[in-house]
Amino acid sequence: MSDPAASAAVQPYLLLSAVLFCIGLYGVFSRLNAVGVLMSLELLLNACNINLIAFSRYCDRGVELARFGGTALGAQGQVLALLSITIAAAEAAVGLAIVISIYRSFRHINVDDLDLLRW
Amino acid sequence: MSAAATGVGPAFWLLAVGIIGGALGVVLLRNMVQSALCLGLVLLLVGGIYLNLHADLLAGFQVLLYVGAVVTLVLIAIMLIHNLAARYVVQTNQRWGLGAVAAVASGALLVWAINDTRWPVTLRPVDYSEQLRQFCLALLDKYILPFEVAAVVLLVALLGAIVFAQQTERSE
Amino acid sequence: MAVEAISGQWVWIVPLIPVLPALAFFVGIIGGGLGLHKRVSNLTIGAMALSCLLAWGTVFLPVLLNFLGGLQHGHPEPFSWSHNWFWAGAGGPGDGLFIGVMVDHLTAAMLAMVTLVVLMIEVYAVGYMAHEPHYGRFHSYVSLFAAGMLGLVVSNNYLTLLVSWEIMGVCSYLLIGFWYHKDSARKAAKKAFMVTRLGDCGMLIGIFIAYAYCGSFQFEQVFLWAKTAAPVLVALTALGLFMGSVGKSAQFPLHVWLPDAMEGPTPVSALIHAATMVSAGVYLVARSYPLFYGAHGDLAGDLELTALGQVYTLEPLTVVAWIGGFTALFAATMAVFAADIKKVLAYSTISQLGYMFLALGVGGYTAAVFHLLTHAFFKALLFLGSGSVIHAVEHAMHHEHVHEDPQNMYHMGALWTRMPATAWTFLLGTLALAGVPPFAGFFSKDEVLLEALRGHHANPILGGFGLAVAFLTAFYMTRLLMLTFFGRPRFPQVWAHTEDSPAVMTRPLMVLAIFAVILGLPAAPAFFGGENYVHAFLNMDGLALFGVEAPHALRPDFGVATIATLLALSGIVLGVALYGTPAGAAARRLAWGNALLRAAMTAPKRLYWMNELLYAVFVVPTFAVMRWCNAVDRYVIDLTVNLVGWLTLVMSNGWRWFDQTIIDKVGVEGPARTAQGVAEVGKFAQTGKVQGYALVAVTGLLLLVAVRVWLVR
Amino acid sequence: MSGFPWASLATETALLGLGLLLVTLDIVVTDKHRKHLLGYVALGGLLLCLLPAAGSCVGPDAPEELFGGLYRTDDFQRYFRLLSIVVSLLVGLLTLDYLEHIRIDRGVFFIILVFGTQAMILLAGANDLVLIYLSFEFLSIASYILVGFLLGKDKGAQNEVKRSTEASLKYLIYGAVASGVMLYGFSLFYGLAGSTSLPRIAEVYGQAGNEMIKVVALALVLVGMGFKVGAAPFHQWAPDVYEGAPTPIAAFLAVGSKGAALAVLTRFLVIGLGVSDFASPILDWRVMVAILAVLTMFVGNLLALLQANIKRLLGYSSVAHAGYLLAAVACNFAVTTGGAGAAVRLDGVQAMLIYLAAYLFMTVGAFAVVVWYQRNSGSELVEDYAGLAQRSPGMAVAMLIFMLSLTGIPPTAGFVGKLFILRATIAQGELWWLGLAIVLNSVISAFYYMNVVRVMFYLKPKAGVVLRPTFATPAVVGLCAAATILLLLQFGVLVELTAAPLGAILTN
Repeated sequence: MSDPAASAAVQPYLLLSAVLFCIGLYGVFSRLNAVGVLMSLELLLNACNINLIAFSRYCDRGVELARFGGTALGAQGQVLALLSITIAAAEAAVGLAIVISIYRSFRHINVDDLDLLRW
Repeated sequence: MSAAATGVGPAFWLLAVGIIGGALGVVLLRNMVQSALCLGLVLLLVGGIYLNLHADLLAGFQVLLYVGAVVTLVLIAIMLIHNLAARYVVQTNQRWGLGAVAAVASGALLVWAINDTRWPVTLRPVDYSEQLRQFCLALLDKYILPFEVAAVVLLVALLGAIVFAQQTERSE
Repeated sequence: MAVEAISGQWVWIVPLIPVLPALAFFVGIIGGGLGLHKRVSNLTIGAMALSCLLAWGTVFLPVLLNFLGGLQHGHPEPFSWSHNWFWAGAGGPGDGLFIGVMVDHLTAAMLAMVTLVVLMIEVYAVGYMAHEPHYGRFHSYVSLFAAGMLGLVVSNNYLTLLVSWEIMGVCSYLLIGFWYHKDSARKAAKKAFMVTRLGDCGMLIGIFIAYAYCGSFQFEQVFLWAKTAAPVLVALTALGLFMGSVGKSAQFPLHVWLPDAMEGPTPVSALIHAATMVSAGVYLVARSYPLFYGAHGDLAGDLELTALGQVYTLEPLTVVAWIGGFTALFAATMAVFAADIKKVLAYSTISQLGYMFLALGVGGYTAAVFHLLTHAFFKALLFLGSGSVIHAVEHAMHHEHVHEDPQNMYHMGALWTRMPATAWTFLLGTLALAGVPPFAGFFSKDEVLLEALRGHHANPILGGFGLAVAFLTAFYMTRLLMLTFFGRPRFPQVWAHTEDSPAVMTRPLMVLAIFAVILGLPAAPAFFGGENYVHAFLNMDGLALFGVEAPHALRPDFGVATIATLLALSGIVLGVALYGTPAGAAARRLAWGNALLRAAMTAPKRLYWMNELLYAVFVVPTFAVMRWCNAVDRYVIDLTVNLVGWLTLVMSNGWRWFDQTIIDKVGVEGPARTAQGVAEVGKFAQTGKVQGYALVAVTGLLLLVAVRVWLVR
Repeated sequence: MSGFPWASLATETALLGLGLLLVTLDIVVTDKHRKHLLGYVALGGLLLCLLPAAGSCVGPDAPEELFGGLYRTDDFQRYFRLLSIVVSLLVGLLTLDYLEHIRIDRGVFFIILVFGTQAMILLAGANDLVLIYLSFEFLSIASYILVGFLLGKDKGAQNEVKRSTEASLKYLIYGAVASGVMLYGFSLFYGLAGSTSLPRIAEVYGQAGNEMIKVVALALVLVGMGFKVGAAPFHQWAPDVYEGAPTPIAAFLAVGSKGAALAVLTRFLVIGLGVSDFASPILDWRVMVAILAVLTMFVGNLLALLQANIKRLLGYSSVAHAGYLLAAVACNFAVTTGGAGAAVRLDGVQAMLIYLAAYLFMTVGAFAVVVWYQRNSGSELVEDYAGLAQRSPGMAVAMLIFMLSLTGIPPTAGFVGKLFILRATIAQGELWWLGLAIVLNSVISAFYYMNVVRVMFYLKPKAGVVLRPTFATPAVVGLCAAATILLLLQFGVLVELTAAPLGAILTN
């Protein structure tokens, strides 16, 4: 079932996602303004989603459908990815609202300068 | 390894190059509007990857939800915040060097671990319509709970966004 | 199980004994907050009196009568009541956590002693603390303190024992620091809490080793387990428990908190030194004696250490004996040079506790418990008496606007006539502590010495320590007595205004004095071939229950008793000579004022000058020879006193340095400082910049993987 | 699956209904009545939800797998369901006295609190990566919003608003990174097992092969869950956010959010990765969790030593307690029983459950005292608690009880909790050094907890603080203090209550 050649089918996707993940992390670490950080976060989530979809295509073992019968192949990863997209949208909405709120109080959105709370 | 064995065609490589380039644009460009557009590009291309993996429905969601909603939100935020749009200023903090090292190190760890692994891959033909049908049935069957919960999460997020928006009038 | 349930229908009374004062605490602390200060003491004393009544009426006297009845029939039978309040746990009896009470002879005696002494202290405190703004709070805390000790005594398991133990720890913290406006009091409170907590670490480990391997906190279960368990485990458990005792009972090297604890009000000192806190440590070892004694070879083996190819055995009881013996001697020498009246008593307590551990360590279980009981009475008496003195002197000094330390003995003197009630009771307490027959301390101390010199595990060095301590104790107590109550008043106007304390303070002293006099008498018939009732009463019922061959208590013999008495008397004589006579004062001035060499040089010089003077004035040669002889005598005595004094001074200073530098700085403050230092570094990372945090998190992730994969395989 | 499992999900459904009712009320009710009405409705509703939740905790019940194994209502989940609702009730009560500090939209506050409770309960029952991720994010989003709810009434309090908003953004960014990293780990587990269901993952995890990626994936997941639990080095958000957040919400995060995260972490580790039969010792997750636990304890306690702000101090203290709880999670082991093969003993999990109950009351109680004092004096500094014992002995004694309990000194529930954790570490054997670390740390922690006591009891009060009578906060304080003592006296109940979840978590 898991011979090296077959394993290689999923490898390129994983490597792409690893690189994307690493770029996203860099963005999170280094972006000065909050919007930039939030955008980098989207890259992180997309890296995860690429993984999930790749695995759902190649590695899924399927789930039993109790009510309708049969086995749904690849559904698990896709559902997780779908939910992660939804969550990302929700998080972006809340996050940007907070960013705007920050802007109103601080007159800037430099994450690095938000250090009222420390030590 | 041949393209046939891996299932990766030239389309993938084009998409991959586009994604990585776009992602670098997101994190490196000094103009936030350009950065946001790069994000849109990346998200679109990731949708392409989904198509490549025969997850058509997801690709649709990706374009609708991400490119449609999220990127628009981001752009609105950029516009709302003065002096953020259309300016070329330094957009990195002082820790970017360390950040780069940590990011590259974790990327290296991931790449190494992934290459070290024999994934339990089953190569099987894809029946598009059957897969789509099953996916939808699964959503109604097993995944009905997460689906409902996701609705509540969006409601909460909506309420939260309103809370933060309201405060502004009070504090001015 | 050998535990017989006799009089089961009365057992519900036993938990009431600790619960009543605890309830009084809760009501009192709220009442104190509502401004009902003066009423609080009525409540707490009432609760304590009721506890005392219950302890005597329903526990001690029935047990005593039963015992005497058994004695007539030839075989005294140990018995105990055991009752489980509720069970907790998934499985059967072995898996559960039982909480209950147990009453055997040891418990009964302790209950009687603790309730009575605490009651006396509380009554006394009504007078002593009368002008205290936080009067109600004080009485509430004392009540909780007593509840802790009583809970500890009635516990039948290590869990509630530990709970009570820690209640006492907290109360000691609150009470030592009661006068929190003094910086020294706050520091002393913190020190007491932290140092005893250090000991508690060991105790926790000990209890948990027992619990982990035996599955129960019950004394019975743990002792049964100890019979069959691996010797190393038993020995480790015993040593862990002993570490707790070392902290609580202020034994070397954790003794440092006790002298500082004098910062609390005097009734608290009495409470800590006599009835509660420090006795708890001795009680713990006595209660757990099957564990310790088993480790002596009768039940199980010892802790074996292999080093350099040789096997050394470490017997917990030997550790107990040596730490006890050493502490006894070392604290006694410090008491000799203290100027603060309460400090003398504090060092004396450490020393006497060391005595008790010495007794326990050489197998003298009965002797130790006996000494614990008698010591509680006369030490409470002495502390309250000293409190009475300080109270009076302080008031007089305040009145006369003399701004001197009211606790310094060198500021007192000749108080005998000013405060006779205090002085008489104090004298009785002193005689008891000094071990003069027929006072209580004589009999218990005699048994300790007997065990150390002639017992089954007797050790000549430890016996020698014991004898030296007996001498020193008598000496420093006489010194205290002389400086405080005799001689000349140092501040005559203060002296003239010093008045004896009110009856509410002196009456408790009298009650305690009665016990200090008579408590030893039950042991007296043994000297004349009769029954030693103390032995018979206390003898190892704790051990016999668990099938341990009780170490046979020795019959007192006149040899040891005579030596001990002579030592005590010579201590008293030396004390009187040095501190009660003009010649003694001169000798002291010589010894203290001059260094050894100067003394050695000036003495002959003065001698020759005296000789010439004598020749010049008195031409009668015999008279001159007489004077000369006298001078030689003085010279020899001076030299000896000087030498001994100098040696002890050096030792005492050395120990003070050790205490203050090694133990305080390195042992107590060191970890705190190190922790502070590490924390400062950690603070550095908490920059408030969230991206930095994320960076730390991811770095942590990488390190975690690295450590897991390459280091911890 | 025939029909909707109403009986098993009564509490969850009721909470959802309550949330929706509140949303409706928020729209319908006029501003005039809104101020208190929604709070009372929310509290009443939570109280009602408590009934089925408590009822289901009595006695062991068969575990139920709902939605094709996605969601498990077993005794473990029922226990956490009860705890979550208790926490929310206490936090809601605290908020009543805190209302003037909260943004105008008080109704929304309670709506989000109720939904947050829902999220915690879902998290405790989630048995599938899909639901774990979803409810994790649900709880996170609700928390981000709650943290930003602080409102300064006058111009001087503008700083408070800034802090609250800053805390909210920091929490969001840190949380999003952590959950992104965790999702990456999830995706790797999914790839390895071909399934998102925890039992299916367990089948693959223990087997030989692919050790490297398994360790990496586990570490990635631990980042996310460690973030929510507050484990070092993923703890740094905690003190900042606790300080900035409205105080009742700090209590909510310190107890509710941490508890739910521990529930899911335990389930993920014990069911998803298994407790024994690892093909390679490197797969043994207990070592990794133990390392985190020790690090967490030391970091939390050492940094707490330096804190002058009591909310921050409690923040670090909650980090330290996360360490103790993680130590408990690590102490599970297999024992060979007679001929029947290996049986798994979950002493550590039981200790964690017991400790969590004790931790709940002592921490919420301490935060309640902070709320009460903050309302009266406006100060959060430890030094401003000077002389509290003289002005309000009741509160001071209550705080003393909480501090003793947090230190783990009898006669308090915290002591029993620590006792069980110590017992688990010793029984586990190999991880004895965890026990040593705990004992060491309780000595360190005594310094700063007792410092609070010292300030309250030994320092002279400052002038100018007028104590105003309130009802709700003292009620919470009293309730928590009573519970902290009673749990010690009656911890048999706790042991019984936590015995059932142990059986439940393993039976499939």
